[in-house]
Amino acid sequence: MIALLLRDLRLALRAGGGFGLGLAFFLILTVLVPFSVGPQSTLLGTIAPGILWLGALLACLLSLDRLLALDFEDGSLDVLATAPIPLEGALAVKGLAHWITTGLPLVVAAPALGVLLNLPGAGYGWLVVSLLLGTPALSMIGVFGAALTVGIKRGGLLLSLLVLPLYVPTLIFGAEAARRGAAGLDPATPLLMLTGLSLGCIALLPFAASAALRMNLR
Amino acid sequence: MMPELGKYAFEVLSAYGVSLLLLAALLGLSIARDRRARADLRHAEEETRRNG
Amino acid sequence: MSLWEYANPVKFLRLSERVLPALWVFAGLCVATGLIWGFFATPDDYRQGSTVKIIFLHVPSALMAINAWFMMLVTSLIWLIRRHHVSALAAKAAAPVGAVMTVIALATGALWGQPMWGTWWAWDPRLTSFLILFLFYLGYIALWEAIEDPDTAADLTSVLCLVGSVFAVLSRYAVHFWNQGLHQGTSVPVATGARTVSDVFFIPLVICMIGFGMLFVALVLYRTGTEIRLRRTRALLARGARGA
Amino acid sequence: MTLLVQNLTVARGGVPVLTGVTLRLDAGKALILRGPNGAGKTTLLRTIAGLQPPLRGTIDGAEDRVAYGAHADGLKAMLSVSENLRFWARVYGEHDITAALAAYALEPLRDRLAGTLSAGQKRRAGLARLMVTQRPVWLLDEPTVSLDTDAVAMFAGAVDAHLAGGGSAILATHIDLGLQAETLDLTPYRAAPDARHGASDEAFL
Repeated sequence: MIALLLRDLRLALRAGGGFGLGLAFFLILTVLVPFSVGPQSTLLGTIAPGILWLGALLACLLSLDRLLALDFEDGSLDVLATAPIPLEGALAVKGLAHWITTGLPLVVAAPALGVLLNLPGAGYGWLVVSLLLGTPALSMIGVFGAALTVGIKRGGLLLSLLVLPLYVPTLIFGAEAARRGAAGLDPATPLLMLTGLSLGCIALLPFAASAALRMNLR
Repeated sequence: MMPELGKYAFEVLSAYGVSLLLLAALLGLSIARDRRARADLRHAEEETRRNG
Repeated sequence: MSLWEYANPVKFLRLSERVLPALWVFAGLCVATGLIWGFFATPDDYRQGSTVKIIFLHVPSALMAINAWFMMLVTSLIWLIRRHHVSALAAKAAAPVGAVMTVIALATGALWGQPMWGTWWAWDPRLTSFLILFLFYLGYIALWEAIEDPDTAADLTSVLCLVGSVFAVLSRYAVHFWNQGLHQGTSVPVATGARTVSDVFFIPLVICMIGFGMLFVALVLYRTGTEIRLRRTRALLARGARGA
Repeated sequence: MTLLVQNLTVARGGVPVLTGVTLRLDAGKALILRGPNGAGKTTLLRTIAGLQPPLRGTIDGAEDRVAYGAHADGLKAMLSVSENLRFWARVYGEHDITAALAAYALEPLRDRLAGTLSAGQKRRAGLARLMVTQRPVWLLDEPTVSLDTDAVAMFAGAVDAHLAGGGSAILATHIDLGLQAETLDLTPYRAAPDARHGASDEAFL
């Protein structure tokens, strides 16, 4: 399974691998926000944690439909399903690869974009922590959504419709943790809920995703 | 006969109106869909009987 | 004759044909009496004025919205475990009904809250949970429509329903955590049994709830019949094409 | 170890396609599936590969011994030939790809991106992938599609080498590959139009 991880990482870094895609989208979205709500820094500062979390979430969503669809088209999924490695493990690794290629860069870029939105000083640390803890859940839920819609033509839109409601708990706890951090309050409870959510997703969703994938390959 | 609804008459009436409208629409669509399904089924059954 | 007897679509059709007329009449009567009684014969609430009459629509529809999803969860499990087509098609038939019930609950909830909140929508946690539930319904229905092969569609939507249910419950608590809430206490807390609604409202409310329940069952039976007919047409045509 | 398929019934889209298929494949032997398009060749291969459950019948000797090769070769366009092969080798527990590269004369193409290969070269890389999996039973679905004559000859030679090495193969193809292999015409096993056999549509008929 490590081989699968290394292959996916190498693929993502190659041209056309879509490595910078999520990052670029996140930057553009953050730049557009002041144009839409106006440049008052006080207003921007209050909504900054929420906007940054929403941007990270949508950036994750953007790169999901490529996750399995490419392997489906070139036959790799069929061979992977008959390979000796467990499909659940393969999909967990897919989620990990998506997290490393999309989730982590977002976490790294978030503080820089926080400056654009006049994020209060205290908020930077908690923003990074909440994103670090929340993005694994986003990736794992994304793998489940991708497994559901892998066989469907133009499944990208349907994937978003299915995955966004599933993102709601992660967004609420993540943004709340970032907002409390920015306001100087104690973000312990939302962070704990977020961590629990992420761990639950990592532990259980690969099984649901591989069940869905087997149904799609049938 | 009409009960005195006071200043919230609009809210109450529109609540009942919207709800009954939605239920009627759901019912109507379901019936139309069922009628079409029955017609298709009859057609398909005749066809299989003819060249079955 | 075990319950699984009715897993055979043709037998199910025959049974539902017999039961449906009575069910429609009974549901119609219940809903009509409940709503008319509640609308005309109940006094105004000293605080909320006449808006309290909306309770007769809001509470039953909210109840049905949640029960519909729970019913879909159970039928999805039955499909995954015992592969009974009727239960998968019943889930597919129930989804739009559940979605409409959720919209009614949302609309009546917003209208009912308007005088107190002063706005049409106040992101009240309970109402927001119904908004999220509505999104789940949309995703479920969209997934059914997106897949041609009926069996794969039934499988995938069942998995989505299972996973969706877990996230729906999570969302409900997340939403309560996110906003403390302006909703009044549950009118008929089933668990505690205590009634915060005085008697004069309670009787018509219960009638309405029974009425909405019967209406839901009737609608689902009726729509499942339609789904079975569509599947039968598809099977006949597929076999016809193969035979030719 | 032979591959034994007894009284197999397979369905596609809930409709039974083949019923009562019985075949036996000994080591070193090949079997060519014949039949018109849509006869169920692909469905049969996918069922033997374990990608879909059969409606009825048993498959013995296929567990962890089959390698499935469909039209698409499972090669990533943005990875080089050696990277592709090394990946599949590691997935199947093997590590050495030099033998496979040599067997299909892929040494010169070693570092070329798979996307830039011609159809014939891509098929050779696909075959190398099959070899790397060290799986004795090859299931090949229309392997010679989009190949020119000498590529087909090369393909036949490769399959012969695999058989000589004690492997076996089932091929679904229309082209005569000149392999000395039995052929199995699937038309007699075609499911009758009203055949049921527990296919999911049966409940509605």
